[in-house]
Amino acid sequence: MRDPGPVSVNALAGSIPDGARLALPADYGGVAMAATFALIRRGARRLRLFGVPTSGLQTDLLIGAGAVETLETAGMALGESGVGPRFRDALRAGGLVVRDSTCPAQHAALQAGEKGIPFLPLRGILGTDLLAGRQDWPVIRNPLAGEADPDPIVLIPAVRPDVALFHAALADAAGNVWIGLRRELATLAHAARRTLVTVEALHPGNLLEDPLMAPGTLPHLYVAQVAVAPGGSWPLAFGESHPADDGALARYSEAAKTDDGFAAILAEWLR
Amino acid sequence: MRDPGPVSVNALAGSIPDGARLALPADYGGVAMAATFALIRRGARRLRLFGVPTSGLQTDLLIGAGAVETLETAGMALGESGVGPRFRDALRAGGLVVRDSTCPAQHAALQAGEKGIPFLPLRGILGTDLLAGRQDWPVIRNPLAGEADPDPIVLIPAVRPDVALFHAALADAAGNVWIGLRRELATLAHAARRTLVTVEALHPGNLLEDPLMAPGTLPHLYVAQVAVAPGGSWPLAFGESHPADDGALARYSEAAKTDDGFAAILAEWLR
Amino acid sequence: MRERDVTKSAFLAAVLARCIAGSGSVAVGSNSPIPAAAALLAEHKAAGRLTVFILGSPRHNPFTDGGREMFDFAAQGRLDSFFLGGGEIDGTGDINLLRTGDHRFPGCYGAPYLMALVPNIVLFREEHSRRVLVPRVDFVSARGSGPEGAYRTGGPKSLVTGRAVFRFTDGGFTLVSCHPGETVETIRAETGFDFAVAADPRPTEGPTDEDLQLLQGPIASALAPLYPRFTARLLRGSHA
Amino acid sequence: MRERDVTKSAFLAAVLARCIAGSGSVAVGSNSPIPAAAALLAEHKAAGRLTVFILGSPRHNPFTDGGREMFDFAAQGRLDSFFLGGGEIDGTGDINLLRTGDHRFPGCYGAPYLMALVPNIVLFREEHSRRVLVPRVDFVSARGSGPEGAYRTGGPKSLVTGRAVFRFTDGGFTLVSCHPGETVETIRAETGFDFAVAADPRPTEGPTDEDLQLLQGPIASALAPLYPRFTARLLRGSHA
Repeated sequence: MRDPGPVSVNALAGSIPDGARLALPADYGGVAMAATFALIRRGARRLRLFGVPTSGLQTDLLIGAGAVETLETAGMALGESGVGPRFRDALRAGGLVVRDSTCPAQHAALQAGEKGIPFLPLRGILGTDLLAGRQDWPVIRNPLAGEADPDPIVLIPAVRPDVALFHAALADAAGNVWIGLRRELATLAHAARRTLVTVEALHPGNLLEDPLMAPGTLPHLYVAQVAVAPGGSWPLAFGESHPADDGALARYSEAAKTDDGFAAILAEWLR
Repeated sequence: MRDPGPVSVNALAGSIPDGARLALPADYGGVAMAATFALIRRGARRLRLFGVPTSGLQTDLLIGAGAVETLETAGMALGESGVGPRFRDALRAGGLVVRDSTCPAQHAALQAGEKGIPFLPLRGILGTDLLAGRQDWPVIRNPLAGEADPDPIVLIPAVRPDVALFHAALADAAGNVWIGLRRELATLAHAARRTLVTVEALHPGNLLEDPLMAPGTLPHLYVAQVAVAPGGSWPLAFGESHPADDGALARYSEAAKTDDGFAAILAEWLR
Repeated sequence: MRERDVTKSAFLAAVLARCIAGSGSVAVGSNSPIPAAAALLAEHKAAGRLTVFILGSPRHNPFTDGGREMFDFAAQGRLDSFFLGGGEIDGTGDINLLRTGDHRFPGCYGAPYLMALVPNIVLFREEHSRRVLVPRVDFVSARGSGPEGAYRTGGPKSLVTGRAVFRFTDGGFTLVSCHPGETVETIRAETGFDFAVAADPRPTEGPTDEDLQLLQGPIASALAPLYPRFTARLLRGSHA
Repeated sequence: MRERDVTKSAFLAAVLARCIAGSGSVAVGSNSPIPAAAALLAEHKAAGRLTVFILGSPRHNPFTDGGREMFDFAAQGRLDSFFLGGGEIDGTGDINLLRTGDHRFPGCYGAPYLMALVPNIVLFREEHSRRVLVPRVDFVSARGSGPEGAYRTGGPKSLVTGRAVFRFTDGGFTLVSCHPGETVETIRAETGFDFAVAADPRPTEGPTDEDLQLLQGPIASALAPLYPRFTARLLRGSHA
């Protein structure tokens, strides 16, 4: 059930409980950074992150802030700067549980969640050490294969995140959200139990009633809370209107190499 | 590979070979009736129809014209008039092979085709006579279930139609097609080997480059041929701009009850 | 009933609307004009707390992910109610949407799936006769319960016909109300399967004046594009 | 080479572009600036017959079905070419994108899947050393061939490094050309796995004048929003 009307970014972030399985888009896919700062401010703990399909700055920040217990993702990098420094540090220190995955498996897990089915089969991956590390990905013989054909195939279990959190362009008063081409966010919201969205702006009409907007709209049915946060993806890019703040990202990559540097830039960004 | 530029409706229909597995939308989903008349005119034979997910007037016409060898569909009715008269007649006469299905299985088969996986599991259906009639739908024990839980689940084999044929609002010169909310047509086109589309009109710009049009656009990558056919869904509805011709549909339902009546109305419509 | 123009369709729509009261979401399949009217009536009465999806109606379609979304929505556990009919319905809640002998019905549509997944399935068939309500269906399109061991979150909760309303519990039907002019005896005479009778079977309540105004006004208008003959002939007709 | 400002990146982009010549479609993953430049160069030269998808670039994205579409497209058999790198690459074509000892790479991304499904996989790693080109990878992120019995439509066809170009056939690499300044001997010294040598190993051809103009002009501009440091530092740099 949706709360009526938009809420504050703090209220939205505050509704994410400690221990939640939290699904987050890739750095190019509409990241709710303003809400992430709010989540860190409130001292979130033991989050189990799920990358859709990969992870970046947002996850590195959450790890550095001590908010993350597990991370399941297909990749973890800060753009051209490579592996996130806080992620790398947490791996060295131990305590962070990482479940390495691959992009199509992350998508397939959410599609299975969306369809209410226990798993989705997926080609490829066979014979890799990635698969060897995933005891939760069974390999079965394709029941449709010919008798002489072993045809092993990987099954990806469904994932239904407790919370999905992302940033989008527009929401209307009914709670419909315009995601445009970012359809993985629709799959994600379908699969998730609760979907929280920050948006650049409110749309005056009903998005579903506009034939040009409706095809890029996630219906209110799946949206638990909306908060308005203009520029809410900073310092990450959002669409063509909000390019990445390359200076801020470069500063982060450098600063976060040390505990003190990370603490300083985090304090600055949380102000 | 796409042919350059739009072709004639006759050329488009002429590219569907006899014996093709041909996937067609439901009566409300953008039916290429003008192309269907052209297909009947050229004397198509042995088509294997696949309903996305159900079938109606178009399929009844093709059956009546002797163009159909098999029909796999979740339902076959002419709106408020019930079971199609030519379909019913063909069942009585024998010779038409019907593979009865259910809507979510039709969608799942195409999703599996789209994903290049051999099958998709699906909940429900268990214990029905529908399932008993589908030797091609294996039931397996869910490999992810607990040891004590039998948890049987149906597997729907992938379908990759030879040809998909439908009617849409707009296409551009690059072959991109605006399908709006009819996203099952995108899944269908992804799964199909060749996709043929009739459209109401040509769009002057590039649909993928317009941020408002792109989310409802099927990319040219999947589109083999486009033909312009204004009103090309007649007598079926298309969007709000083209309501169904209820008079014509009622006349068909009545006329097609007899061989002679069908022959007469078909001759009239093919003119 | 008072002296009003209550068509049978309006009466049944009002009864069906009560069967989905309290739902947060309801979907209506194709060729289902009376359930569609019922869903819109329930929507009016729920004051925005009910989401209605009517297949084929662009104005009652909250979905944007194509034909599969409603089925996925159901499997996610988000669809509370759905209406199902049946060429035949038997006392175990099994329904036949495909064929009897050499008579062909339109087909199973979403029934084999939705019956297993939607918690509040409302069975509806206007014809109440031994031809329709049979001891055992010829063909099981969808099961009222089971099979044993199968994952299942849905099933029938009620059966509404042109004569009566039944509740479905523990794999069988209980008569809870008879429409005006019917009695337990007339119902039994026209029903091919055994059923229990509620301790206090009452006359089925028809539409209120407000229901009727809604059905004959905005709801009939909303459904006219999708069901022209139904709305013209039945909902606004002047003979009950 | 004539007196031109050919950066190493431009040289490699031109070499990679030739590895995908004839493709109808190519996709480039994240953090892959030189392959992205190569794909755009190939697109220019293919005169509209090549579809280029660059992950993260809104202008080079022909897809409208979200993040999964490129992977589905590949499994449909529609994606001809893809570039893959590797923290380690061994002589069987296996690659490691995850970790060696306690050193962590960014991750496997789509590699475990795409390597098995895309017919023309171009392996690319600028660093050509025994640290990267190893006898056996520490962790198999994606396999160059097999495993036996598995469904497979894809695999590596070539390997391009900062020193040489190899062809991949029958489960192993063959040196086909050495970049300027390299010889079979220098390559062997820097390569940790065994490889065959083509009958006629030649110097690798660099970019044509037209290639260079395209790379330093429209292609650098197109990639600047996605790879600002790469385009600033490398593609337009004045030292080879």
